[in-house]
This record gives sequence, structure tokens and C-alpha cells, in this order.
Amino acid sequence: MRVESSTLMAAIFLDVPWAVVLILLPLAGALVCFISPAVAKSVVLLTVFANTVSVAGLAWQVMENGVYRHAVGGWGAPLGIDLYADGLSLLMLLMTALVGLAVSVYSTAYFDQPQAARFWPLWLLLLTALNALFLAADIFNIYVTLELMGLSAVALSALSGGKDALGGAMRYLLATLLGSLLFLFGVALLYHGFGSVDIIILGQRIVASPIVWAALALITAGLTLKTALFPLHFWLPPAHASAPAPVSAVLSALVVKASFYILLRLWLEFFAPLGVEDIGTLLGLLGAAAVLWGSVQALRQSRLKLLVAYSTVAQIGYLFLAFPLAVGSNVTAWNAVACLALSHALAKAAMFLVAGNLLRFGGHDRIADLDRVVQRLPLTVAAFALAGMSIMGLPPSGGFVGKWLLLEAALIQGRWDLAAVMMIGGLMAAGYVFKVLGFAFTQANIPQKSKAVPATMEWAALLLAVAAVLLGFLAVPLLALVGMGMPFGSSEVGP
Amino acid sequence: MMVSDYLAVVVLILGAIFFLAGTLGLLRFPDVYTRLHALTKADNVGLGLIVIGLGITSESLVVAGKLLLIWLLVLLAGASVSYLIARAALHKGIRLWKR
Amino acid sequence: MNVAFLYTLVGVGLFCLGLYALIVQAHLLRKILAFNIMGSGIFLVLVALAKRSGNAIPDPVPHAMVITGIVVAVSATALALTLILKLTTETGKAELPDEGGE
Amino acid sequence: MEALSLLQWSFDGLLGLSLLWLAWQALVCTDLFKAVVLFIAFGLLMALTWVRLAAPDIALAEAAIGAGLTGALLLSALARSRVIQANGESLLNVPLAARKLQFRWLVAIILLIVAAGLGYAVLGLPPEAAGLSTEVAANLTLSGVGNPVTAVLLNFRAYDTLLEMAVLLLALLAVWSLGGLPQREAVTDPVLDSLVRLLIPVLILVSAYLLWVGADAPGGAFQAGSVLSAAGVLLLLAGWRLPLRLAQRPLRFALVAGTGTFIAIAVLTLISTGRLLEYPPAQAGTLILILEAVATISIGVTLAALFQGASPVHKEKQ
Repeated sequence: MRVESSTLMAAIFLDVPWAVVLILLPLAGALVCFISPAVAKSVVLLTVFANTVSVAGLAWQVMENGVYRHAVGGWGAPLGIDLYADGLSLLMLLMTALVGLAVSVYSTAYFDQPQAARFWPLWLLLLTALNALFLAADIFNIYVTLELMGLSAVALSALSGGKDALGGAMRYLLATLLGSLLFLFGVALLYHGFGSVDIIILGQRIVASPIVWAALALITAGLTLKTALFPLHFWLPPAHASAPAPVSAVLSALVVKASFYILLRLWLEFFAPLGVEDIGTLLGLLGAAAVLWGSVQALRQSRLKLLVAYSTVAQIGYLFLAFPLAVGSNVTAWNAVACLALSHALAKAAMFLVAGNLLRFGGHDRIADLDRVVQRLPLTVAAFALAGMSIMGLPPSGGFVGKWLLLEAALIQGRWDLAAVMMIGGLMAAGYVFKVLGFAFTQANIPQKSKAVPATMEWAALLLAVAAVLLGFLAVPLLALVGMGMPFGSSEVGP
Repeated sequence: MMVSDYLAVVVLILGAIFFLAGTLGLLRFPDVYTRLHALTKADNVGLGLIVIGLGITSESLVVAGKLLLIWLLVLLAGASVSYLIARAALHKGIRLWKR
Repeated sequence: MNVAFLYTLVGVGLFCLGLYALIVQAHLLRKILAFNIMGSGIFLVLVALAKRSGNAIPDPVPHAMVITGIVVAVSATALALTLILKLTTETGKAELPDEGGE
Repeated sequence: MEALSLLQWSFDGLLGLSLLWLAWQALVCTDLFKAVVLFIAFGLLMALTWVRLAAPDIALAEAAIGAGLTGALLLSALARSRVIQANGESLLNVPLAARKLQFRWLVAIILLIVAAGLGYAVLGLPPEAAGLSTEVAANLTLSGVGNPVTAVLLNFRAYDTLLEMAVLLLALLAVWSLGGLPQREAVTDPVLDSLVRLLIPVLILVSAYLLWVGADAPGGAFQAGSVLSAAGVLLLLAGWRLPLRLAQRPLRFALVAGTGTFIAIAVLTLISTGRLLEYPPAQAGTLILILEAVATISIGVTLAALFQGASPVHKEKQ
């Protein structure tokens, strides 16, 4: 009997359209939070928990039945819109779910009432946008999700008010709107060139022509602007540094990855088959410049949140190093990107939450004035150290696996220059992580009052950082997951 | 073309001339009040003529009725808005033009 | 070449004019006007190209996309204007604060 | 016929040039108020352009939202910025240092190259449009409505519209979360009052008409909603405010009703057909009408609330 009921349960579990749940649930949650702010906190916690379960459910469906496709409205592409999930989208959804869970728990303790009532519905709308974006298979639909994501991210980053936050949010708004418009222009050209906005159909129809080159230029420009690739990163540090800590965590960990994901997806489906090595090389060069420039700037910062924000600029650079390294059926570079994206999301979210803890504790985030925090907030400092391991790429962290794979790809290709950039970037990352850790041990020159930091906030940061390190042990099953549906165009999986 | 078509063309052209006159007034008259005067008067008549011209050629009474409704709405809005603009201008202290 | 291509080129022109003003003009309100004009340019390209085969019934899909785009544009404009007013109240200037030394 | 085509060509050419000229003036003229007015004129010419391109649905949306409501938002921002500064001088009108001439030339030259490239790319497109008109036409009878644009918006690509409703709601949430703005000076005037009293019923009627004909003719929820919001904007301009007992829950329900109904129908279709937003063809027309009716109210209220700026409750507290 018991066996039967459990198989029945499994059948039901396998039958639920989890992908749809991932979109409708946070959206409905946002509406409830808006109507009844009193229950918002519980609604959000319930939503992010159910969100994680739904990702697990979707992952199971993909493992059982292969690539997931859902024809919204029953029409199917090209007339209708499809939802689509393969290993790569699952990875991004998983990343969103994990970071979202930790950030939501953290936020219950971080925000006080008037701000909390504004934060919850905006955050659930951002979660809706992220989930919808990772499940999208239609480039016009992606445009709508990009706008939903961009505007909610801007609203969130302006949440704390004041000159810095408003200025940062304004700059962010200009960048994200410009990025969306460039993307939309590309969408318009592709639609009129090939008569569809479905990614798969377009991928089959696209042939090299002026219209494709124009669309490629517009889409790449728009998405690299949104991803803050050097030298289009100017908007990121002020926006990420002046937002509330949980918002910075989500922006750095998830939002920039979302536009990178779209770029990667369209690159793999549309542009790579056309043989555009030159543009790949250009993206790689910009990535290398980003690694160096972001790291140097991070080293020079005196405020922790700016340091972490510039570190994001550098770490985004690593993701772009894969473009010139992934040639032919070589998936190592793309596997490295998958590892790096996830481990950076976890580690960087942890770092911003740590910065939030230190800000709450001392009332400032000046690195030189950290006052023996290692004794007073040991969990927080441990979280920073663990997250730092992953950012530096020390074994056994997830960052290590990612950087190792990338290095391997560079060495196989004989790209010593890029390998050198990776090594230098790693060294400089060690520099800025240890700079912060060093001041955590020393006593500050000026005496300062300190406030208690809720345990929830400390543990949320620590658990994310631990997850970033543990990822190193889970790399093999993770890469097996990412390889599902062969998003990178080859059956070869793993290092 | 039938006689009614020729009539419509004549009325339409007449309407356009009124619009042209109103626009000339808007550009050439000395202050906000006289410009409003020129604009609303000429445009109201001009639109009325155009509505008549289009009404003659319209396929059904319903369409003609809708056209008439548009004219009435524009009359109402034009009159009120020009009054409000003139009032705001007075409040701002813009003087009446004197020769 | 028919009329559709004429309007397509006008759309490209509007996009580039808007982009120019977006980069060159420092005033934030002007940047918002620039975004709206760039958007109109893209919408024009989207719809005009659908009409390029002549007399056939125009393709309704780009029309629906443009209506979606117009609603998104007004949403973004409303948010941007509020943000500009708040920022102007704080800083006294309707432009981006200079980056205080990177 | 040759003369007619020449006339059409010159009309289209003139319209295109006017669009470019108005856009340019709106972007570079020194007076901001003038720039906004030129922008509104630009929007109206865009509406005319949509008519020329046989896109009456967009023409309606452009006139109501693109020119009308966006224009109202811009003018209202200018008016508010005057309130911010006590001495009546608008902060937004403070002149800013111009960029260096070399920089501007550099940008202009780069963008000329970009424009040439884009123009070359679009002119290289084959003259036969590779669109979806045949697919839409083939499935129109199953969609429940006769207007192909409404069919795309509310049926074939209804999921986009769901997310678009979320974007609209999000804009309002974002504006409210930014907190209070200075209020405009209220205009009290007997003429304005009687105009408002006359126009409100007309606008509601027009909105209902646009909603109803949207199934088979140009119109639909977005056009109807923006006409409805015009009624709200007029009321707000005449000094009317939402009664406090309606400002909390009832207002919020009205704001989320469109998105909420969309979600409810999405869940219902998911349960009954197994697919998101797959309407049974027999009920499609009714479902779309319900969706559009509720969406119209939400769109109207949301756009009017965006014009008002701050949340009505927030204002009472100040």
C-alpha cells in the first residue's frame, strides 16, 4: 500500500507544471503583500520556500523527461509563447532559489516596518521577473521580463532614499532602460528578418546577413551594458553600493547574471554557429580588462560595499573570458562559466550580507575603521572569509572549480595571456579579501558605538558562504545537471 | 465622381483654409490672448467644415453622427481649454497687448 | 523601395537622434524624452517593416508588441520622473551627481 | 493614379521629416516647457503615422498613452518642480553646463555611422515580410475575438500581457515606495468644474465603447483603460481626491484586480486544460471580455494613480 501511495505521490509531483508555478506563485505573492502588508513577511517566506520546492520539482521533471517545454495558451511557437527549461536554465533557477531563500530570511531581520512593507512586494516582483526570464524561450517575452526585472531592481536600489541611493538608482535606471531598448531593436530586426521571436525557430532560420550583424551588435551591446561588462560597468558600483544590503546581494548575485544568461543563450543558439570568433575575442578582451580594472579598483576602495561591488565587476569579467575559449565542441569553458556563475552568486550575496551586518554593527562600512569585529561578530567574519575563498578561487570552493576549468580551457587553447589574467585576478582578489580580514582583527583608532546584529542575519550570510565552498564538492553532479538538454551543444559533460 | 463628392471637396478645402488662417494667427498675432482668439475661432469653424465635408461622403448616418459628436467635443474642450490658458496667463501677469 | 521603408528609415533616424541626446544632454528630464523618442523609433521600425510587402493585411503581431512597448514605456517614464524629482529635491540639480572619485 | 501616389509620397515624406524635426527640437531646444510641448506634438504626429501604417490600435494607444498620459506626466513633473523651489523658479529649468563641442561631434559622427549601418541592414531585407499574419489569420476564429491585435494581445501572446500588467503595477509600487512628492497647486475654477462634470461621463462611455468594440475593431483594454485614466487625471486636476475610506484597501484591490484576474484565469485554464492561459475556444470570447473589463479598470486606476504620484494614504499622513 505504502509503495503505491508513494508512487502516486511521485506521479502527482511529476505532473505538476512546476515551471508555471515558478512564475505565477511569486507574482500572486507580490499582489498579496501589496494588499495586506501585515501578512507580507509570512507570505514571502512561504513563497520563497515553495519556490525552492518548485525548482526541485522542475529539475526532477527535466531529469525524468528531458528538456521541458510548455506551450502557453496551447498555441506553440511561433504563434504563441513557449516556456523552456534545460540544464542551464535550471542552474539559474536553482541559483535564484537559493540566494532568494537566504536573502528573504535575512530581510525579515534587516528591514524595519515602513521599509519592509515596500520591500516585500517589489522583491517578489523581481523574483517573478527572474524566474520568468530563466524560463523564457521567446525573445520578445525576454524583453518584457527584462523590463520587469530592471524596473523592480531600480525601485529596490532606491529603497533606502537619500542622495547616494537616489543617484545610484537613477544611473542604474538609465543604464537598464538603454540596455532594454537596444535589445528590443535587435528583437525587432530578428523578427522581421526571420519571422519569429522563438529562440529555437530563430536558431534554425538564422543565416549570416546584414540584418543579423545589426541585431547581434544591438543585442550584445544592450546585454553587456546590463551585465556591466567593462567599460559599460560605470553604473554598477554606485547602484550596488548604495542599496540596502539584501538588495545589493540580489542585484550582484542574480540580476547581472540574468542578462548574462540571455546573452549566453542567444550567443549559443544564434551567433556562435555563424562563426563570429572576432566578437568572441572582443568580449574576451573586455572580460580580461574587467578582471584587471575591477580588481584594481576593488583594492583601492576604502568602503566595504564599494569594494564588494568592484569585485563584482571583476568577477563578471571571468564569465566573458569563456567566449574566446569556447570553440568547436569544447564545453569546458562553458562548464567553467556555469560553476563560476553559481559560486559567484552564492559568495557575492554572502559578502553583501556581511557588509550589511557590519554596517548594522558599527553604523559604517569604512574598512579601516572595522573594530575587532572578528571577536564580536565571528560568524559574520567567518562568512566573509569563506565567501572570499570562493572569490579568490581557493580549493575546495566552487570558485576554485570554476576557475580551474577556465584555466584548463585557456591552457588547452594555448591562451597564456588569458591564463595570466586569471592568475593575476586571483592574486588581486586575495589582496582585497585579506585587506578586509586584516582590519577585522585590529582595533579601530576611533572609538565607536556598536549595535547588536540579529543572529538571523549572521547565519543567513554564513550559510550562503558555506554553500559557495561546498559547491566545490558538488561540481560533478552540478555539471551533470547543467549538461541536461545539451545547452552548450555537445554531449560531453564534465571536466 | 458625383456632385456630392465635388461639394465635399469644396467644403473640405474651405475647412483647410480656415485651419491655415488659424495657424497664421497663432504664428503672427502679438500676444497669447489674440493668438487664442485666432486659433479657437478659426479651428472651430475649420473643423466644422471638415466634419461636414466628411459627413457628406460618409457611408452611413452612424458615421456622420460620430463625426458630429467629435466636433461637439472639440468645441467644448477647445472653448474651456482656451479659457483656462487665458486665465493662467492672466494669473502669471501677462499683460494684454495694446497697440 | 516603398513607403514602409521610408518610415523604417525615419524610425532609425529617431532612434539615433534619441541616442545622441541621451549621451550628450546632461539634463535628466531630457534623457527621459530621449528614451521615449528612441522607443518610438524602434516601434516605427517594428511596424513599418511589417508593412513592407505592400497591400496585404498588416501583420498584427508587431502591433501587439508595440502596444505592450508603449505601456512599458509609460511605466518607465512615470518611475523615472518621480526619481528625477526626488533626486532634484536632494541635490538641487537635475543631473547625475558626479562620481566622487572612483 | 500617378499623381495620387506622388501626393501620398510627399505626404509621407513631410510627415517623416516633421517627426524627425519635432524630435530634434524637443531634444535640443533650451526651454524645457517648450521641449515637453514639442514632445506631445511629436506623439500626436506619431499617432497619425500609425494610421498611415494601417495600425489604428497603436494610433489609439499612442494618442492616449504615448502623447496624452506621458505628456500629462511630464507637465505635472515640471509643475511639481516649481513647488519644490519656493521662489517659483523651477529646479528642473536650472541650465546645465554643456558638454564639450568635440565630444558632441564625436558622438554625432559615431551615431551617423550607426544610423548608416542600421539603414543598410534594414534596406537589405527581402521585400516579402516574414511575419506571422498567416498563422494569426488561420487561428483567428479559435481565438474568440475578431480583431487580430486583440487576439494576439489577449490570447496568442496573453502571457506577455500578463507580465505587462505586472510591469504597470510595479511602476506604481515603485513610485509609491519612493515616497511623497510635492503636490501641484490645485486649480479651482467654475469652468473647469463644469467641463469635468460634462466630460467624465463622456470619457467613461468612450472607454466602455473602446473596450466593447476592441473584440472586433480597433480598441481594447489598454486604449479603454487609458481613456478611463484621462477621466481620473481630469478629476485630480480639478482638485478631487479619493475619499480616505476608499484610499486603503479598495484602491489597492482596484489596482491589482487586472493582474489578479489574469492569474485567476491562468490557474483555472491550467487546471482545466493543463496549459497556462489556454482558453477553451467556446468560452474564449467571454474569458477575454472579462479579462479586458477588469484590466481596463485596473489600467485606468493605475495610470491615474501614477499621475497623482504619491500614495493617497501617504499624503494624508504628511
